[in-house]
Amino acid sequence: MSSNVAAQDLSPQEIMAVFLARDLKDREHVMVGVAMPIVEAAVRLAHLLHGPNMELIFFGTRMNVADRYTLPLPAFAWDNRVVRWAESFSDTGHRFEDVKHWHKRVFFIGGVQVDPHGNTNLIGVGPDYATLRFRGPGSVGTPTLSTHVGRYYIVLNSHSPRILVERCDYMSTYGWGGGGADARKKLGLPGGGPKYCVTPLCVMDFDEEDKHMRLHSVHPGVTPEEVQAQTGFALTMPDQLPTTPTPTPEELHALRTRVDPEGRLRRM
Amino acid sequence: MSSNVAAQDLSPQEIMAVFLARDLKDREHVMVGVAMPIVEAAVRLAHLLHGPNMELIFFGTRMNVADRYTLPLPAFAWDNRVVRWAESFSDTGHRFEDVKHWHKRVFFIGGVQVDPHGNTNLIGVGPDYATLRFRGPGSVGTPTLSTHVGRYYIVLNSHSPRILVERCDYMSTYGWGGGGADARKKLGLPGGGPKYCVTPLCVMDFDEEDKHMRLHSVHPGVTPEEVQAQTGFALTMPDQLPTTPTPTPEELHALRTRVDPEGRLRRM
Amino acid sequence: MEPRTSHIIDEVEAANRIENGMTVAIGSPTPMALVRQIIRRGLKDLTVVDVGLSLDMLIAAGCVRKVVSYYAGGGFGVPVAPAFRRAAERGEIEVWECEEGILTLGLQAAAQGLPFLPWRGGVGTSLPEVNPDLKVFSDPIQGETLLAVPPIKPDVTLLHAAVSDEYGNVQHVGGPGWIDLFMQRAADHTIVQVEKVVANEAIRKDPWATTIAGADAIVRVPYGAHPFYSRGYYIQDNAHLKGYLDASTAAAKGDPETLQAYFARYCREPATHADYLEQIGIRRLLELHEY
Amino acid sequence: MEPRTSHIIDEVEAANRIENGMTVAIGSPTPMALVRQIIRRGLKDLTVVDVGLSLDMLIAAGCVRKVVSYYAGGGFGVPVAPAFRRAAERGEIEVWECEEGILTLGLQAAAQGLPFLPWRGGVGTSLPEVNPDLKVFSDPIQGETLLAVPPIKPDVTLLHAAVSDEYGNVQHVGGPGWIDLFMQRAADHTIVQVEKVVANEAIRKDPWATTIAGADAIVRVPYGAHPFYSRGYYIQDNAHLKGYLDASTAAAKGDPETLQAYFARYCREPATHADYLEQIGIRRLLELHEY
Repeated sequence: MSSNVAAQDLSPQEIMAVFLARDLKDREHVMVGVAMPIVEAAVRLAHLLHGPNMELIFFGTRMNVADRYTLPLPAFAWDNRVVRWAESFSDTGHRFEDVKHWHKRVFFIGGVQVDPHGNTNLIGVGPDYATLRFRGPGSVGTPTLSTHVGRYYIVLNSHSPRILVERCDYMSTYGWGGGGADARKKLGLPGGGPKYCVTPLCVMDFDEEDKHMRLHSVHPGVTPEEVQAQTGFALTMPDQLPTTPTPTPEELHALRTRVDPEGRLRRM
Repeated sequence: MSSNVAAQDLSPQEIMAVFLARDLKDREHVMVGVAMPIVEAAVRLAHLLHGPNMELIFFGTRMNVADRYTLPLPAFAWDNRVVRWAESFSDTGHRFEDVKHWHKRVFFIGGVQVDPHGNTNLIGVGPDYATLRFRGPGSVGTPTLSTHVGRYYIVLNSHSPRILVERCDYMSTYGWGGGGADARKKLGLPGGGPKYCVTPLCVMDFDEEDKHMRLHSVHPGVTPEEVQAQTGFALTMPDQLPTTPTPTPEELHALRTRVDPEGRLRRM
Repeated sequence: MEPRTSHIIDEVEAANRIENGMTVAIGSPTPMALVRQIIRRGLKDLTVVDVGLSLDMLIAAGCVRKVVSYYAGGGFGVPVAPAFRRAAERGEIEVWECEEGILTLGLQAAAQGLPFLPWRGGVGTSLPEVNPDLKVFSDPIQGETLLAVPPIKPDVTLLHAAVSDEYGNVQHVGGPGWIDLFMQRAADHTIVQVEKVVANEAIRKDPWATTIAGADAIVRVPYGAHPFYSRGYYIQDNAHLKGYLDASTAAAKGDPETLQAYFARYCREPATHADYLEQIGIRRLLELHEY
Repeated sequence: MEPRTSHIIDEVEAANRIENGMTVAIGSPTPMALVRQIIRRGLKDLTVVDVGLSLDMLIAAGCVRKVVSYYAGGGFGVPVAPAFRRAAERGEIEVWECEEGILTLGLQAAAQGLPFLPWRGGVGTSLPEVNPDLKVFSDPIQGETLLAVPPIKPDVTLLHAAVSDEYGNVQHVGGPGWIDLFMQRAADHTIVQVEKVVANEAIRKDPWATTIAGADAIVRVPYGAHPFYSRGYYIQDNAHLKGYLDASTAAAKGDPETLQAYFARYCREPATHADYLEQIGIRRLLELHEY
C-alpha cells in the first residue's frame, strides 16, 4: 500500500470509483443507470485498465471501447448521443427478454431509502401511499435487474440517516429482505443480490449469515463512529476494520487523465 | 347470373377461387399459408378487383400490390424471394405479438382430417400417438391463428370421406368443438371461427345454432347426393340448395390474364 | 376500383380522435406536436402511459387523472419531475406503480390478448401492495412465486418516428424508440407523427426497416419532437427543457406564472405545429442539427 | 492489458462443443455447415428444435432422439418430411408436439427465466393431450382457461447470418431469421456461422443493425447455408434439395442406398466446409446468385 496515492490528494468520490473499478471483472456486462457519475467513472476505469472484454451498457446502448485511449464523461447515459460508441442497441421492451444471461451482468443502484438488508426504495417516503410526503421518481427497471443480475452495488452520493434507514417505507428492490443467507433463494430470486454499499464515508458489505449491513472499510480519515452516527440503524462491526485502499499512481493517472479529465469527481 | 361464364369452361378450382375472392372484403388482412394455390389466386383476385386496401400476408411478408397490373403465381409463399413485394416483414417470433389486431385478419386452412364442426387435424392419423399410422406435418401456427382471427376458411384440394371424417383422431384447431353457437365463447376463444369449408365439389357452412357442417351450394354439375357420398359424416341439408355462382366475365378475365395466366387452377 | 386510401391527417384532427378519460400511451422519441395539441384542446382525466418531462407537462396542464409510469425523473439534477411530484403528493393523480419489465409485460399481455403475463421482477417488493392490480400467484407448473401482470390497454398510442409512406408504413431511424412498438401493438389505435412522408417505393426498397405496418394515422410534423430529440434529425433542446423544468419547479412551489406563460406561448396560442415552430424560431431549430 | 478476445472458431471446433444428448436449436436461414458437421461427427440422441428438411437430414442420419417442431413439411409437393414421418410413425423419435406460438413462448420463457408463459392458442385442441408438458390452467386474474407453456432450453443454438465482427456482434441482412433471436436468448450457448467477418468499425457504423450482441462463437463459412438460401447472398438450391428429398423418400420406403451416398458425399467425406463446397462446385454456387 505504500506506493498508493496519499489520501489528502483524493476526493471520497475518487476513492469510491477506484474501489468499485477494482471489484469489476473482465468479461462482465456492466450496466450504468441515470445520473451516476461515480459509477460511470468506475466502469470506464475498469474497462480501460483490466476489462478489455467488458460490455458497457448505458440503457440500451452496449459498447466496448477499451481500445480508445480516453473515455470522456459527457452527460452520457441518458443522452441519445451515447450511441456513437455502440456496438448494439436494444429498445426498452427488448432489454428484458434475455434475463437468462444476466448472471454475467452487474449493475448499480441508488435509493431514496436503503435498509440494513440492502432493500431499496425509489417509490417515495411517507406512511400513506396515496399522499406521500416525498414522491420518488419510480422504480425504473431496478426490480427486475435486482432480481436477476449476478450481483449489484448500492452506491450513494451521500451518507445520511435519512437515506440509510431502519426500514424502507416502500421496497422497490428486494436485497436480502428480512435477512438471512437464504432469503432470496426462498423467494426464488436467481440473482446474487447486493454485494457492497459504497458511500462517501465507507464501504459496507452484508454479514454472510444474517445478511445485515456490516462496515467493510472506512475511507481515509473517517472513523467508524462517524459512520455509525450518519447511519439510521446499528451497523454490524467487523473484527478488523481496514481503511479503504487508495488508488495506485497508475489508477489515479488513468482516472484523472483518461476517465475524468474535467475533475468531476473532485467537485461533487 | 345470366351474364356469368358458363360452367363447362371453368375448372372447380377456378370456381373455388372466385367464391373465396368475393367473400373477402377491402381493408382485411389476408394471410396465406404454404402450398395453397387456390387460396393464393382468390386473395390476389380480391386484391386486384375490390381490395385496394387489403394487406396480403405470406408468412412474415406483408404487402399491398393492388397497383400492379398482374400478380403472377410463382412458388410464392414459402419462398424467401416473395419479399420483393413487401412493405414490411416480421420474423416468426414476432408474428404472434399482435393478436389483439387479428380481428381484421382472415386466414385459410387445409387439413389431414376435418370433422362436422370444422375442427381440423394436421398432427396425424391413428389410434396411438406414439406410433401414428400417418404422421402429419404438424400444426404450423394454425392453433393460434384459428383462436384469434376474425374468421377463417377451410379449403380442401379434394373432397373425400378420408378427409371429411366423423371425428378427427387429433384436433390441431378448434373450430366449433362439439358444436353449438357458444362453443368458442365458452372456451374463451375470441376469433370468429371457420365460416365456410370450400372443396372441389361444393361450399359448406355451419348451421347457426348447432354449428354442424351444412351444404351451402354445390358447384355446377354436382349433386348433393354425390357430395354426401364423398363425405364421412351426414351433412346438414339446407332448405334451398343453390349452385355455386360462376365468375362474371370480368372476374374470369382478371383471374386468367392477371392472376393465373399459366392456368395452374385449370391443371390441378 | 377506388384507389388505396391515404392515412395522413393533420395534428388537429389527430388530437380530436382522443377523448376525455381515455388511456393514452406516449412513446419516445416524444410525439410533442400531438402532446401540445392535447394540451391546447384541454383534454381532461386522461390515463397517461409515459415517462419524463412530457408526462410532467401533461400533468402540469391539468390533463391527467392517472399515470402509468416506471420513471418520472426531471433531469438536469432534478430527481423527480416537479408537477408529477406535487400532484402525486397531493393525491391529485393516481399512480399505477410499476417498473420497466412490468410495464412491458402489461403492454405485451394486451397485444397478445392475454388476461395476464407472469413476471419475477418485483417479487418480494412493495409493488403488489401499492398496485393491487399486480397479483402474487403460484405458477401452475413449478409452483414458483410470481407476479401476474394484467394487460395495459391504451385506447390511443401516440408515437414519433422518422418517416412513413402515406399508407402508414413507418420506418424509424436509430431504433424504434424506447417501448414504442409494445405500445402500438397494445393499443386500439395508433397515430404516428413523422418528420417526413416518403414514397411507398422508398419503404418497399427496405421492407425490413418497416417498424410499424399500417399505422392508423400519420401526421407530418417536421421538428415535431422538439424540444426532445428525433434520432437522425436533431438533438434535444436542453435550454428549452431547462426553461420548462424551472417553470414547472416554480409552479410546484406555488408560483405558477412562468409556467402559465410557457403553456400560453407554446401550446395554447399556436394554432398549428407550424405556428409553434415560428415561436421557437428557425435559428434555434437549425442549431439543433449539430451533434 | 491483454487485447480483446476473438470469438472466431472453425466449424470443426464448433461442432465439438455439442455433445450426445444435448438440446440443439437450429435457426433459419439454416446453418448447414454446422448441421453437416454434426452428421459428420455422428452425434446421437439429440433433442432438435427445428423445422423442415434440415431436421429431416439430422433424423435420417441417426442423430435425433426427440424433435421439438411445429412443422416438418417436405416441400416440392411432399406434405411431410420423409425421414421425420417414418421415424415418428415407427416410434423411433419422440415428438414434442407444439405450434408456432407455443414454440416461441417456450423459448421466451427460457430467456426470461420464467417457469412458464401462458398462451391461448391451442386451448380446446389435442395439443395438451399429446404433449403433457403443456398444462391447462386457470389464469389468476380473470380465471380464463389457458395453456401453460414450460421453458424450452437449448444447450446450444446454431444460426446462420450475414456478417459478424470477430467479437460476435452479428448483423443479419433481410431480417434476423425465422425465430433465431428467440433461440439465441433461450440458449446457454450460441454459435453463429456467417458469410463474412467484417471489421468492428463496420458494425459500429450501424449499431441498430446488430441483431445478436456478443455471440459465444462465430464460424466463417461462405455459402454455409447451402443448399438453403442466405438472404442477400444466394437463393435456395432447389435441384439439390429435390435430390435429397427423393433420396430420403426412397430410404423411408426401404431403399436407403441413394441417401447413404448423399450423406457420404456431402457430409462424411468432406473434412471441412471448403471440401463440401468443392463437391458442389463453384459453377453451381455462382448460379445461385441469380434472383
